[in-house]
Amino acid sequence: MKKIINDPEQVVDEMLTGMVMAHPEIVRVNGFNVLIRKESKKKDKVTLISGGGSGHEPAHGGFIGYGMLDAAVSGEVFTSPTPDQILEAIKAVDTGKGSLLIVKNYSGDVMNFEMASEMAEMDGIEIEQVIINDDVAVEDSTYTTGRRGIAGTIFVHKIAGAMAEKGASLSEVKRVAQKAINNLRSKGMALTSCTVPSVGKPTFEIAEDEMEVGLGIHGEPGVEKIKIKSAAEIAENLVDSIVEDLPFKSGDEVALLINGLGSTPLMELYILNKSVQDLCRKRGIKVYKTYVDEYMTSLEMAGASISMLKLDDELKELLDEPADTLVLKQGGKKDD
Amino acid sequence: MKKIINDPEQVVDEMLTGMVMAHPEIVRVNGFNVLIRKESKKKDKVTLISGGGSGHEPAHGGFIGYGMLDAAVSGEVFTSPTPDQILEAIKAVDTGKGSLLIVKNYSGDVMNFEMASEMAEMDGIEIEQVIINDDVAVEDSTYTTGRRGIAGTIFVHKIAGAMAEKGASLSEVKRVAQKAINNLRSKGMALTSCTVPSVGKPTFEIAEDEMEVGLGIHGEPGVEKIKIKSAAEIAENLVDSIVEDLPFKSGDEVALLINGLGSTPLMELYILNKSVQDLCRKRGIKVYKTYVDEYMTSLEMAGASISMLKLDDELKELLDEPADTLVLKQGGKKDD
Amino acid sequence: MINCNKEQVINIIKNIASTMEKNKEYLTELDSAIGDADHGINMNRGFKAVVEKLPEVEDKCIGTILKTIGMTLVSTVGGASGPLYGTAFMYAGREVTGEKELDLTDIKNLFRAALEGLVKRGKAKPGDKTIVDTLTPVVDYFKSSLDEKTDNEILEEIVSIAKESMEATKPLLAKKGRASFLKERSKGHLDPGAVSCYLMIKEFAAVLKGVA
Amino acid sequence: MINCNKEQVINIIKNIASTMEKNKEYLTELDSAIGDADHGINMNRGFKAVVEKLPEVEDKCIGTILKTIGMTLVSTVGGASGPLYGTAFMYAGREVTGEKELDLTDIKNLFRAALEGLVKRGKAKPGDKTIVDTLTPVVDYFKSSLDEKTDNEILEEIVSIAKESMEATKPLLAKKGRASFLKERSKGHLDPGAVSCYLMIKEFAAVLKGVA
Ligand SMILES: Nc1ncnc2c1ncn2[C@@H]1O[C@H](COP(=O)(O)OP(=O)(O)O)[C@@H](O)[C@H]1O
Ligand SMILES: Nc1ncnc2c1ncn2[C@@H]1O[C@H](COP(=O)(O)OP(=O)(O)O)[C@@H](O)[C@H]1O
Ligand SMILES: [Mg+2]
Ligand SMILES: [Mg+2]
Ligand SMILES: [Mg+2]
Ligand SMILES: [Mg+2]
Repeated sequence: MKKIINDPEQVVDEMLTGMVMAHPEIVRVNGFNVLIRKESKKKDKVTLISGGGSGHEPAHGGFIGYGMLDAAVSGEVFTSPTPDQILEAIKAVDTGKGSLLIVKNYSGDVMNFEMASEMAEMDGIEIEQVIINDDVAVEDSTYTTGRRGIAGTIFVHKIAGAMAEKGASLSEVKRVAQKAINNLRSKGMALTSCTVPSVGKPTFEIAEDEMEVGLGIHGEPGVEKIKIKSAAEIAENLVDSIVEDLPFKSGDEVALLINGLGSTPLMELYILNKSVQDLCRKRGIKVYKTYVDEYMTSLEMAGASISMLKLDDELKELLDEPADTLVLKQGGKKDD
Repeated sequence: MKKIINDPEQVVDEMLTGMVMAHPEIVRVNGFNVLIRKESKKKDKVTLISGGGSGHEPAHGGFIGYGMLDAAVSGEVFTSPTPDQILEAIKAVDTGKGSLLIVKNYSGDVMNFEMASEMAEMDGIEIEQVIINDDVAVEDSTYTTGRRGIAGTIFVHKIAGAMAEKGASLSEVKRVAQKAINNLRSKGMALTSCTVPSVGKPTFEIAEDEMEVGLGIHGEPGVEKIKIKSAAEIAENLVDSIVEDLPFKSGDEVALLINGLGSTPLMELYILNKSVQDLCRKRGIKVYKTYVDEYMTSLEMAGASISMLKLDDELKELLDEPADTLVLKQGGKKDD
Repeated sequence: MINCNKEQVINIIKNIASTMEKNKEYLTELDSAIGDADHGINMNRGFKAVVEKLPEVEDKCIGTILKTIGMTLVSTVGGASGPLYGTAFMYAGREVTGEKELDLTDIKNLFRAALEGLVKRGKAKPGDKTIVDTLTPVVDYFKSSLDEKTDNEILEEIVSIAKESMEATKPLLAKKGRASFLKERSKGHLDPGAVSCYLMIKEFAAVLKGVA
Repeated sequence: MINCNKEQVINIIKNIASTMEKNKEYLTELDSAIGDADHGINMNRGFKAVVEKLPEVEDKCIGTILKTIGMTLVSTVGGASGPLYGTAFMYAGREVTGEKELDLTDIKNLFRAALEGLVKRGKAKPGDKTIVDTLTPVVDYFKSSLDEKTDNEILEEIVSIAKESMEATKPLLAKKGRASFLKERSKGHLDPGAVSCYLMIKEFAAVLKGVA
């Protein structure tokens, strides 16, 4: 295993320490794997809490800050955080206006966040929850777990975060978060596996001429393994599934996220973006805004996912609102 | 070769197309591998031009924008750009106040930029040039080529860019750029090689238990190959060389850059940062500001470099000035 | 008739902990195939914490011990298995509050309650390729008339039932948890949770048979 | 005495282009060991562009042809070798402006000028493990008295001198270019630029000997 680490069992703790050492604008709650805004509780706003296993960096801590999250909870690598950690995050930023938990649809995440909500409610904190299920690789109907949540999550953080920053109520913030989820679709592919530090070897085997299509963000294998393809063909596979699923129609305006899974050079993400934009144009879909970077990764996995969010006037306005987080910084006047 | 590309010969062109499609704030000069600010020539300022081979993304195009570069020139992968391309970049943003070329110390880069300067001067454009040689892995004295330039370059872009934005003269901008270079030291290590698309196989072989120390950013092997070490030991190797070279002394204030070479997860960069900060503290060196991310990569190489810039009041102030580029965005009032 | 005192409960837990440590890689391997390669790591982390916690509750009733184990698992395992096993132990503990020793009826109730908790938390049905597949037939067996069986027969039978049910998850298509995202590709692999549940039942029976 | 007309110049260039194509992988391999794995790719890209450019200048003088080649190399090769070979060809061309045919004196001057350009641009000395190592002894040989030699002898000798000098770069420690950053590790490998220069001289001699 080739990693710049010390003890594989300590990676999450050391990472969080290294993170707050670098970024004074985020703070770690003492004794917990919870990061919060330095200026939390300063403002009368609904708070947004997100999280999941570690190994998806910069998610989720990288999205703490003005216009996005108030707190992020980290579990062990690819393991959803425990309820006590989530509860601590909720309490650490609670302003009395209620909290929205942004949860990706994995049994583990859903169950742990659910237990934390129950505890928080017993502590008198009003809680709402949205479940992100943007991955079109898995069909809803036949599988009772439904679809999993992947990189489209960033859009939900952005939309809900902007609404919360305006001082909206918990139900309003939840409404726009759910609206974003309803209009959001994603799909990913990978060229290589990743290696969980405490396991020490790659999660799956994959030949030099193969790729996995339709995979999640935890190093799990994809829905199918196929021969490696060109960027244009990869774009077509992903865009077709995404577009036909919602469906996105000619005339629709969308926000696009080209997300690197960890070790894919930015060069390749931009080449992929070119093909994706070409396909959107061909289908008459107007790309209103594009994000290209590593937003939600799977350790050192090579690959990418594409997310598309269909916009209406409200979502456009919220998307354009300023944000000031480690990773996503957008201009505009902040009102605090 | 596992890459999301189409034709290996077209990667640079397609990447640049995909990049401007994603980011309306940067523009490609028609027919050239040159990216410039959308709002270039709008302001009476000295212009900053940087560049080099491709494969280092987000460098250099990711640093175009307020407070940093005016133009970036891309060569083929790991191959310095040709003089005609550099000349075009100089001309495309020329405001009449002169241009500073920010060049990394590689024979190819130095010679190509030199030829371009000669041509630009014949066109009546005032040109100054600084050569970045921050890599302590190579000793000056015995090697007439001197030291190469690596990720510390980002600090030179930032410092010189802030000065130029204030309306300073070419010689003043050059002065602070050179001051930054004089106070800048870096060193890198890698766990894996990268693969140049048109070559199709890894540049160097490296065993599962080995790492390269003291390498550049073009997939070249390092100065030595050693057994793989822990994050703390890697930090010590790099920090010791850097600190003892300038030397950085107890009481010094520094800016720190922990740079990922391409496929190193952010998790590992933060773990490395923790060790680096601990070492600085032990040596009495005060870390004024820390940057942790992928700033100057070598395609999909796994590894990291550390850069340290010794600060005085002037450098501190310039470092703190706002920047609004794709990658580096810092707050503060912009005066345009 | 079968009987289980507090020392035996403690021993079962310690043995489960060491079996989880021994099978850490095996369970993780299973989870690599259809999940995210952490089940063994999760279970080992959880039961290590449980063993550290035991001294604090050793002189409490079995109910408190089991509830404490459940809470410890919830707050250390994470993932899907944490809330699931955690809730199962908490429900089991609630069933035997105040007890210092369990008879067959207690044990039956305890297993039923554990399954109830598991299903309440995870909403899986038998055949979904989960922990539930191993535990359900064991609970069903306890519901049947056991009057003519010897202790050893009962203990051997629950182990063989658990083993068979665990093995029967192999051809199934997963409907719950991470493996469900693999659709057809989830077939042909044992479910990691079904296996860890079998390992627990095996340790339970071993201690009561006095062969551990 | 040796003589070289325009058709031969064109043929030399075309043959160099095809030898660069054939040796693209070999030169790149050499550059992998002590550089950044692109020398063959760079040279091939440059000479492909040169061949495409040739028709535009075929009826100009040899000086113009060589200068155009130089400019084309400068604007298509990039890296270190682009400005170096580019400047070498430009300097060589300047030396023979107006000529439609070259005699031995022209050829001597041309090689000398190419080396001058190379050194002016790259400031390398012999022994630095660069292109200069291959070219310098050839230029030196041209400076010696060649009156008693036949054409064939001269052409064969420059090739064997170039070959030897190229091979002599192997044990050297690089002092210029990317390889210099490897310090001791640059020893034991041929210099890619020294090899590409040898390949050019070989093609030059082959055409003039009429064996290409
Ligand atoms: N809804 C559920 N009900 C019952 N068991 C489940 C459910 N979801 C997942 N599991 C079990 O959890 C196991 C995986 O646990 P683990 O790997 O520790 O968590 P995660 O899936 O979050 O990585 C699966 O093998 C399966 O047996
Ligand atoms: N200063 C110099 N003078 C002469 N030749 C040089 C000099 N620097 C580099 N070279 C030659 O250039 C060759 C490398 O060319 P190439 O790989 O195309 O460019 P780069 O080094 O920029 O990748 C080296 O093998 C060496 O022969
Ligand atoms: Mg997990
Ligand atoms: Mg090169
Ligand atoms: Mg798992
Ligand atoms: Mg090279």
